[in-house]
Amino acid sequence: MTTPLANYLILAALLFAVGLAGALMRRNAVLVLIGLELMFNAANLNFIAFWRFNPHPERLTGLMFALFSIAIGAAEAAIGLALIIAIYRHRRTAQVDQFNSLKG
Amino acid sequence: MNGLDQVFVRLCHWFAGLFPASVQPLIACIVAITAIMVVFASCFALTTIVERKVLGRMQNRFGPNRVGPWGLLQPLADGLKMLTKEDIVPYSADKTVHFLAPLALTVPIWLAFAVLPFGRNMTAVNFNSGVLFFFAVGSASELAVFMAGWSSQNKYSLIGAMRAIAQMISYEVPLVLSTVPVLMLAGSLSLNDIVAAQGTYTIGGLARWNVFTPWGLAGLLLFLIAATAESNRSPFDLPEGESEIIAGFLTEYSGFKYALFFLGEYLGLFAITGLAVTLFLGGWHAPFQWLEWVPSWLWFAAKFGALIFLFIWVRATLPRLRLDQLLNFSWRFMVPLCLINLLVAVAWYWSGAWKSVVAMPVRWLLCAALIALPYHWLGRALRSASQSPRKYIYAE
Amino acid sequence: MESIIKYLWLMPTAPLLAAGITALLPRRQRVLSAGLAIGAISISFVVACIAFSATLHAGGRATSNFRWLDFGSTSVQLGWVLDPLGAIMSVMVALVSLLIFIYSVGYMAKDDNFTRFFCFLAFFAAAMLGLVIANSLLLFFICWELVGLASYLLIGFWFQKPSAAAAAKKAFIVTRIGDLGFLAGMLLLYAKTGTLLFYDNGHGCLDRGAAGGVMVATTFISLLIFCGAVGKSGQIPLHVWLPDAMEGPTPVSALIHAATMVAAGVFLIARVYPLMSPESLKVVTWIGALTAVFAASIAVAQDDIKRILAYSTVSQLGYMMMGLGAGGVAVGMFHLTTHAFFKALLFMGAGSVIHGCHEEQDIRKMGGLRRRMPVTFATYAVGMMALCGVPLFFSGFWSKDAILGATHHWRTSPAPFYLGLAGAFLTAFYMTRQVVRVFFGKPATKEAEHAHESPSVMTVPLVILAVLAVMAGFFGTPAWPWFQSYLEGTPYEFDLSKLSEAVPIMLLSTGLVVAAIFLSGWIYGKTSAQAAREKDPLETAQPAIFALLRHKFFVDEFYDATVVNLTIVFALFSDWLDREIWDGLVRAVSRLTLALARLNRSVDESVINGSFDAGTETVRDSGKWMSLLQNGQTQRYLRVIGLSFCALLILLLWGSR
Amino acid sequence: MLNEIAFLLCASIILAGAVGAMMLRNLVHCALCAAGAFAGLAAIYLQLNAEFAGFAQLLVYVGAVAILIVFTILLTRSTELQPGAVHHSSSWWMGLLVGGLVLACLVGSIMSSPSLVRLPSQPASAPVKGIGEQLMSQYIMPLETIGLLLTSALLGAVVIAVREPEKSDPPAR
Repeated sequence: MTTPLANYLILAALLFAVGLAGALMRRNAVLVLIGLELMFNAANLNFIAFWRFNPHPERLTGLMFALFSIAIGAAEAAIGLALIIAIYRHRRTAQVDQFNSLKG
Repeated sequence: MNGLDQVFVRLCHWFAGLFPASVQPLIACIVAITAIMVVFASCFALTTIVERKVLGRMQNRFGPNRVGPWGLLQPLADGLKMLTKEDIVPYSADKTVHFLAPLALTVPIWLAFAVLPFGRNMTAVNFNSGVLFFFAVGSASELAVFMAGWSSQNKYSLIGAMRAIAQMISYEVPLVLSTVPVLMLAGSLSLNDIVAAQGTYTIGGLARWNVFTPWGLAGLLLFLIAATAESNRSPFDLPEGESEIIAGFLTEYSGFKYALFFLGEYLGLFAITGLAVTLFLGGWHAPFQWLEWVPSWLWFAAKFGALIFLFIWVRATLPRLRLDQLLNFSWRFMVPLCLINLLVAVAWYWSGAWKSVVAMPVRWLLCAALIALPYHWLGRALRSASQSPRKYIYAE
Repeated sequence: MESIIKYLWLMPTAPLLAAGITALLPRRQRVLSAGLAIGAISISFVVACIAFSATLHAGGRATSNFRWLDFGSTSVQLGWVLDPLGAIMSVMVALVSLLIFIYSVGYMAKDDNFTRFFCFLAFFAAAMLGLVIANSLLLFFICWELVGLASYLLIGFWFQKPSAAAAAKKAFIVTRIGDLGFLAGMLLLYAKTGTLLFYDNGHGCLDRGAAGGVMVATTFISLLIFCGAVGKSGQIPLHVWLPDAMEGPTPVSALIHAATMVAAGVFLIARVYPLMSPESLKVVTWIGALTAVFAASIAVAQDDIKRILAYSTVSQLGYMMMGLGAGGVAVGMFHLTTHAFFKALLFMGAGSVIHGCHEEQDIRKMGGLRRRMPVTFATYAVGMMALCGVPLFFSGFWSKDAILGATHHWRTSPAPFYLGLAGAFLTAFYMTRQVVRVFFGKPATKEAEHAHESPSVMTVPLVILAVLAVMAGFFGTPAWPWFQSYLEGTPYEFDLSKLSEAVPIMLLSTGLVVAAIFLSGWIYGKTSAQAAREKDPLETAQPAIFALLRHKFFVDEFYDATVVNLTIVFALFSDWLDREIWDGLVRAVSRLTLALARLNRSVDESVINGSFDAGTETVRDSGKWMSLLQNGQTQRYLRVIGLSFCALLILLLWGSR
Repeated sequence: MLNEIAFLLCASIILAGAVGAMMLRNLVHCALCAAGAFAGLAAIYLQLNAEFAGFAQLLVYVGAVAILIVFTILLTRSTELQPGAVHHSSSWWMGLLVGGLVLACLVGSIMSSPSLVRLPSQPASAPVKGIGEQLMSQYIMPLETIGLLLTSALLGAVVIAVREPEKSDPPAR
């Protein structure tokens, strides 16, 4: 027996929601970033699932999207974490609710 | 010839044939896993004693010679001692992570053996992106090292873990880069295909191993250096530099967990040696056509043993590096040289179309010069960089 | 022909490789870097010679194109072409580059950044050779920009000097203005024809133009492309960068800003000649003619040895443009080739002089170098006579004469012909002035007295170039028009009677040149024994007036005093006018303004300020309210995004039902 | 059957890892849980026959991103637990609400679409050669762009995170 597409999508939706909720609930910037990465991965899972369940799997579009998005995820993590470190150096904190110098 | 060559494969098939057809693939897998685990675990035991003996000889002493004939039962005694020792977990340690770390180190390394071809038709799993798999599971060990170092809640452990991770990340880049020419010229990520690509012979009866080309030779050397660093062996063993940080991330481990780390380190060395044999030394192929009657797994074992001996030899010869020298060596020397090696491989590939009597020597000279000159210059630059006084910019 | 075209890419690649390797070398690898560059350019030269001989035998044109980039269904093709135009240009570029590379070994011997210099030189040679063999306007443009970059790097080679850095920046920016036009023209051309290849088995943009079929050579496009040539070749009004570019090392001036890169503009027009409509050719001719005279007249009033040569280059480039516009490809290209040899010779001679006089560039502080630097003097004199167009034995004579002949037959206007004659006169004048000042008379300073001949690594290229400067002219005489027929692919024959047709113009120009030489020699021969501080015989009290009045220089210096007096009177009158009339006027205006301003302020304070205050308060209040949304908390933003996402999803799924 | 069990196993690992990563108090534990979730995702990719993507996921997320996260946690000293420190933001209930709402919307839309409940029509696989060829032909521009992006991200990360030197050295000549 094989698993239907909807199961993968629901798994991805759950992962996305957990990531989103975490990103909204936690104060630490690193955790917010982890939440974002989880959401990213949920999207990747969708891409790959759609590729696998496509009637034309020899068209690798979904897979390619996932590969590129993994690369972008890596770049995003590197930049995001570098930013967190830089902010920490200046403000001695990594709590997002204290990053508010852009306040109007 | 074929009978002896395929004896293990046939044995496996015969054993699986005893079971109903539906579970046969599963049984074959289990047999392969068991075989790998048994062979390499005993290999681990053998290597410890061989290493101590060889080191002893090289340092003008005897090495272990009390337990059993010529001290051959020493590993058994060591193992017994390890298993019966008290397992101490520090009071302030993070218990769960402390427990999981040795497992997280050992399990991925066992996985890495799955894709290595040990002989003709002797690959446990033939992924068509086998090399990627190897590096993917290999990279998981960094996290395990961190877990070990952090969970011990001991500053020496943490420093050792950080050193180890910095070193592993730095040397993973040249390690992967030095394999890229092989993948490029074989046109495949599958280790079986790579072995097959080295399986033909030139007119002189010499095999077309990658190591017999300028880029392959350079690649092998780069790979071995990076592999030494990747498996934390001397002269790159400063994550465990006992004169500075006790035993690095192993400080708070004892008993069976320590044995697991020890096993993991040696298994990592074995796996990476097996990969070097596969990528550069023609895998299980014979060096000459007239030597093909020797069983393929024996060839693999011979090359494997030779490389392990090389590692031991290096360990006995070279002193330990300083951390900044280590990182400089990777980023300023190995990485550029690997990239240049990539170009050399391209030049080799394109010059393959030359049809002339002198084509071969000219190719060789050209490619060798292309790699040797940057080696000279980068080496000189590195020397002048390493002679400057150390700047403590990484130490907080 | 077909076999050599496959290896044509070696020509730019060899120097490029040398440049790349040199860039990685440490600074002290001087011998290796120079050896690499010279070896690479030698390879290029050999390939160029082979290609040239192939075109001699076979003639015609061979191309090699390949696809570079695919955008959707269209693809951009690049390629290279071998035809007489490119072959002659590549031989010239490679030869001059080779000689100048060798020369630079001597000239730059004491420079700390010797390695960098050769890296840049080789890079330049690669880009220039790429430009010459390009068979696509796009590749042409890429190489065009690369030579621009090389020029920038080399002008600013001594970037410690603020003037050099500024000159590099100026050159880069000014040529960019022209390049903008070039780029626009290129895009328009692509939009119109769908290809940027020059020749592509009848599908290239020049093929069609030659066939006279689909191609619509609009004046607008060709003028836009000409903009690029104006910038690169220093034509009016974009000539300002070229004299400043002399801040670079002298070999650079010789190679880039005299022989090769600045000629690229002329080469561009020659390359896309089928695209040029008659109207745009008229523009080319006029701009060329004006530039020729304009720059030549400026050159008369200069004292810096390299600056004189720079203005001379601008002027000669004007001649080439004029020749292209009025006479066609062969005329312009002939002058380009001969000019490359003798102008490179002159610059290198100037470099040798500067080197010998311990980095002195002012011609007034030289003098009497004839005995101290005999080789330099002899070769410089050859170059000078070639540039002036001394008859029969010097190449400049034949090529300039071809241009004058072409303008004489030009139907649109006789003016370019006379402008060209005037330019020829001025050229002879200022060159004689320079030679007399530098080499004759007595040394004006101690440096000039202790001048020494340059090493043979510098003089040998000079001698070779001097021979070429003489020889190159004989390939294109009216009696034996080998050069012209080679470029145009038509048969030719040795026919002395054709020579006689050109004799009247030759006589005319010869007369002018000889007159100018004697005039100049007479003026400067008398005074050059004096000290360096003495003013130029032609110079009046103020250099500004000197420049203003430069067109009257062939009037005798007896008139100078009266002119000065007249000027002083005029200046006094202007002063009075300024003080009494204009000043009063200005004061009156200012009072009026003041009164108006007072009125204005009262209106401002009551009406405008009031309404503004009200307006800003409204804005601030609404801003305060809006800023509640933007509190800088990332998580709140994310929350809003999540809620909006839900709203959107619900709308999409169930809203439409 | 086997497949279903594998899926459920992987899914529970992923979700447990994700929830752990978002809920635990100790940040290093969070990072390790996230690494577990990433590894589980790699397993799911393998199950979906996307070998290459699975290994890439393992290499990039477990091998690199997790290490980066861990380093950042240590560098920002986020592990030093202050007694009584608040770990969740003041409006955490709103976050939970939004997350739940998004989940409801997503699951609702998946459930309401009958075409999504389908099985793979045929065994699919993505040969590495095919991926490579497509990367080099059809996806060449994205590939180049990604290369550029990664290079600039590398440089950017170094520039942002590097400590400003106390005294600027004289520029090298």
